[in-house]
Amino acid sequence: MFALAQLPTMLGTRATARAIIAITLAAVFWEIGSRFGDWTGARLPFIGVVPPPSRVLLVWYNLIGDYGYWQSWYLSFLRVLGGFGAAMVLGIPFGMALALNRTFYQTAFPTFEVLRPIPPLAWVPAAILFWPTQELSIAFITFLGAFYTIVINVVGGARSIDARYIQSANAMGASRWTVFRRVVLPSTLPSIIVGASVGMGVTWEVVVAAEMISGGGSSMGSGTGGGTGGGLGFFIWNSYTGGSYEQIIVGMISIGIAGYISSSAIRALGDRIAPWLKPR
Amino acid sequence: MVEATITRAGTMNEKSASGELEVRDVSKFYGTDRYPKTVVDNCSFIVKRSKLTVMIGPSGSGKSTIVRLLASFEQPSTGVVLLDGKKVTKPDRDRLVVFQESALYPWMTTYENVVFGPKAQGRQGEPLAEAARGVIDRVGLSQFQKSYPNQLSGGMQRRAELARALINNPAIMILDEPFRGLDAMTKGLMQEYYAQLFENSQSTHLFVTTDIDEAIFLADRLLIMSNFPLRLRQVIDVDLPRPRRLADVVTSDAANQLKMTALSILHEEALKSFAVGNQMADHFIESYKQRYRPDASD
Amino acid sequence: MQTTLDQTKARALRGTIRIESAVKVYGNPQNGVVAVDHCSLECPPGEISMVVGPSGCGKTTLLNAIAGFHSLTSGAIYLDDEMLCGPGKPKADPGSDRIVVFQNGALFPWKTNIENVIFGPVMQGKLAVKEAKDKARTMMAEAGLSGIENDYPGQISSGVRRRVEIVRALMNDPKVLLLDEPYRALDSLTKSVMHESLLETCYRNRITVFFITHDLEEAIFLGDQVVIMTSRPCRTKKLLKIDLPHPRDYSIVTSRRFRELMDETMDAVHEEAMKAFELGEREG
Amino acid sequence: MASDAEMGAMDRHRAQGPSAAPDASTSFGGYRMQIETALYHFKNWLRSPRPYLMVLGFILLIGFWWLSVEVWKLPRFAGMPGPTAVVREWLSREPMFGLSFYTPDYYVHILTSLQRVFIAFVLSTVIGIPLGLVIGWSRTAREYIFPVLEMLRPIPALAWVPLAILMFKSSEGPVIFLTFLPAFFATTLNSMLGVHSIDESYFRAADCLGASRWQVFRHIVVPGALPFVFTGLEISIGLAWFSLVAGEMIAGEYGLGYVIYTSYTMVSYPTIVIGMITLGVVGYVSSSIIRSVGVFLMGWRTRELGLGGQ
Repeated sequence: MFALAQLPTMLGTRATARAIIAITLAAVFWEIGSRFGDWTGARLPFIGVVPPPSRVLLVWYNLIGDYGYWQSWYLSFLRVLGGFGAAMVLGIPFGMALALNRTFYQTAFPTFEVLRPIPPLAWVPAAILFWPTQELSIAFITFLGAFYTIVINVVGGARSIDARYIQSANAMGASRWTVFRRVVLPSTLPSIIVGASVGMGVTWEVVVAAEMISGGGSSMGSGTGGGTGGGLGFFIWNSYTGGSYEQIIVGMISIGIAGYISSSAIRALGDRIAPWLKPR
Repeated sequence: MVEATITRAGTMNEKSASGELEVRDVSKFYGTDRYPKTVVDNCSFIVKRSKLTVMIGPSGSGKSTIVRLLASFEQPSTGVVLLDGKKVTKPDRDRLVVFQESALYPWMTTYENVVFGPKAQGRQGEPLAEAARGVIDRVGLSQFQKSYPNQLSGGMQRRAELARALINNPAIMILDEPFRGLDAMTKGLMQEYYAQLFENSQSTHLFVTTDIDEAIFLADRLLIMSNFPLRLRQVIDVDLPRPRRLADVVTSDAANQLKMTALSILHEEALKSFAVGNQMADHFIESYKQRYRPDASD
Repeated sequence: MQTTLDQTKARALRGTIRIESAVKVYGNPQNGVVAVDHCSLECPPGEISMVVGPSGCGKTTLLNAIAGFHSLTSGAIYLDDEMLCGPGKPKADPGSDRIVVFQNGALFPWKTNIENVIFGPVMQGKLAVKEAKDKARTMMAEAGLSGIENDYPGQISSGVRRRVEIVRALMNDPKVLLLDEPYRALDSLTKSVMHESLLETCYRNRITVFFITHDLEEAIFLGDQVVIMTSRPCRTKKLLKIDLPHPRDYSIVTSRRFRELMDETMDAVHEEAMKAFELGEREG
Repeated sequence: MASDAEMGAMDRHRAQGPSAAPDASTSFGGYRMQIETALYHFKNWLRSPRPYLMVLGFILLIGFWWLSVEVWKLPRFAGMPGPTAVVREWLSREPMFGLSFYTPDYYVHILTSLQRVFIAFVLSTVIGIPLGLVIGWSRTAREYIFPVLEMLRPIPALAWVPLAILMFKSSEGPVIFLTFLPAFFATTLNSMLGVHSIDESYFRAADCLGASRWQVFRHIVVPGALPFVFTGLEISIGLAWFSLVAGEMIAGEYGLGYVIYTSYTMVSYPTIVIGMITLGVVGYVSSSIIRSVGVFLMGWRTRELGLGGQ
């Protein structure tokens, strides 16, 4: 068993080496591509306007002590958690109700399906109109993005439960509540986790856009120093309007990292609350 | 009914309860009035008290349907199912099914799976824990109480499922091809194991299978079924001595005689379904279920 | 029996598989898991060799080595006089002279049955599509499979699928057919009919068959020789020549000789099964 | 043999029955049968409560909208465009705010958005499918290319907005790039997963049967990955619309996202709703088209699942 367990690690090291090679190469090309114009005077298309990674790293390094930068992280996380949390709290019961009650399903699901193709960002103006504060409208749009995904996954999961699970629970004399609590809920859990991790991705996407559209359109914020009012999306937009192109990239990478952290957290949480999914 | 439940629950630690199940003129049609399809055709038989009755027939012949009818997961189109003379209509723990492939709850450990039934009926505390440990010990899984089903081997899963059914002390145990999909060797071991369990409990069992050797090894009575739609072809009493061992039965002349008789009937049935397209029966039922499942989506 | 053999004798003398002290170690050669340990075995041409052993014992490793899916750590495998793999060439090349029929079936679900059957010769450029189809139709008709040519594998029952898969293999005129528990997923009644159909096919084509199973009854019913393997690591424990007369049909399983053979082998198999069972328990 | 008669009966039943519409076309020939089956299903549907409950659902939604905005004039709702205002505007020959069924501008916006999505989608498909298949199939390619993709993937497409504006000087470029990006990732990833989902034994069988490496790609990898590829395409077109809206809001000059946003700034509120609904419809239609193409190309799969009649 010992040697078999080693096998993936051995392959893993080769794969890791290749990954490092590939990423390094990509970084080198990027560096050369963006500096090419400085060296020859002939600026390359597309890549030519992108600041080189070395400069990005430098700017990033200088930002590490910057309060505004971390403030943006904090605000974005807050919005994501708020919208995502609301989507979970409302989406799971709604999805369960859709899956378990036939009449409700037949009434509400078509309507839900009709609304679903409207992209969440198309709600931006309506949300700004409706909600009293900008913060609430961002929260609403964020919520919307995750809500659809979570509901769809909950419905799909709860409707595809192996009938035998419910049959045998019934036969053993379980009440309706027990069947729901001990059978339906846990067997839907894997789909809820999948829905949550996809929903988390959508949430970040929406938060960034909402911050850019609503924050970026307004006049709040403080030029190049990173957004004080607006989160990472706003940080990027601000850097753009302020002409600090390196900061745009820093912002993008930060959002990438933040998104990655959130989805890893969901995965870790999923492993905790659904330990039976782990193979032996 | 209520009375019976109470007494059974009270006598938990003694020998299992046993009932007698009668199937009287039961038929089952699927499809609509416009396209009716008979899956079970006018079946009558008795699952005798404290006996192990084995139902054998080709796959796709509708045996699983009759299992669902006996457990009241579905209702017969005509005819009645009687337990100790009373008509049954609802799933209840007096008739528990051990399914073809494991239906253990994957999110519960072996122990949690076993105590699910009693807990659902409101039993708890140390007596229950003790009973559960006893049953788990009887199926030899003491060391695996805390394992999740996907951490158990195929054979162990089947035993955990037996334990889950046993603790409820069903009047009738219904086993729907429980060892299908196990490899032939594990299967042999499981059969001996199960025979022992039955011999120790002497409750009423109905065992559904397609395997002739398995059937003869286990059975007190053998119900041979015909191909789709399901009909009763023949009842054979198997009076091999108990306790049985696999090796003894394989070499016994009496068992061999029975096997020849049963095979001649079954082989004919199997040949019928061997013709190209024998998936039809399964296919039909499957697509029916897809279509008329409550809440079937568009 | 004799007539059947005579008719096909002309083709019979090819397709000997010789396995010489094959060793397969997974992972590190020094302290890895030994799946196959100095296993030697000869499958005579035109005969059915049944390899019996508990699951996970390494039989499939052996089959994979013959087919060329996996390498051997040491030892050699010969097909007739050609070395498939051995010193200096750890992994055999997969080829159409040795065709595998898989445990769960490997008919391509996106191709119709006849497209599946013609796959081999057409891919190798041996036959044009039209000729291949003609040949396929004839072969399928011989095997009692007319009328499903244009269905997809998903539309026919799993038993029929295995028969189509065997026809697909035979289209390539292979020397050896390697079957990896092909009937495991079938119920035992269907299985019995499948066995008769396989035997008939083998009488007709007279090819060497290397058949992995853990079902002893299946092994004795089908086999010309039965090889019982030990559980992990895989070694030959017992080799038994089956002297039941050909052609066989299913009534033979209740014959005296059949039961004697069962009796003779049962203990050996049972012992290994117990070993594997306990091994599984410990790991779980 | 009695069984033959039985089989025959069953076969016929299968062909006519509610269960097996696709078989009807192969064995019993004819669209007539299919139409009959479809009609039968339709009648069944009308007899069930489903259509009526569905309509009830729509009525409830629109009713709530109407009551809260136009009748009760609830706080916060009162400022929103109500359903009658939207419908009146949409059907008007001389719309108050400039967009209705009768104005050519409406169609220009739809066409612009469609064109952008189309270009982005085609690009992402043409690049994404081959790339995904190759990195799924070849381990070496995967080990080199996949990490780079994985580095880029967590960055939301919309975080690219400023960079896209900088990189593409034209006005169309950034929007198309933003639309392309998430669609490309979805297509590539799903194509890769599609190859991984193919059972090892199919590759082995093809090896046994003497297929060359290219033939394996053509006959095993491509059809085997198709179900996942189409799932990917459906996701991809959804994402394309999703980020198109944002792109148009921030950087566009025409298109539905632009309509929605400018209507907001220009206080022509009913037009916002017109834009939203149009977006929903167009988005829905485009993913339905993808789905139908998928079902058409994967006939073997529908049949296998026995879901054809549904």
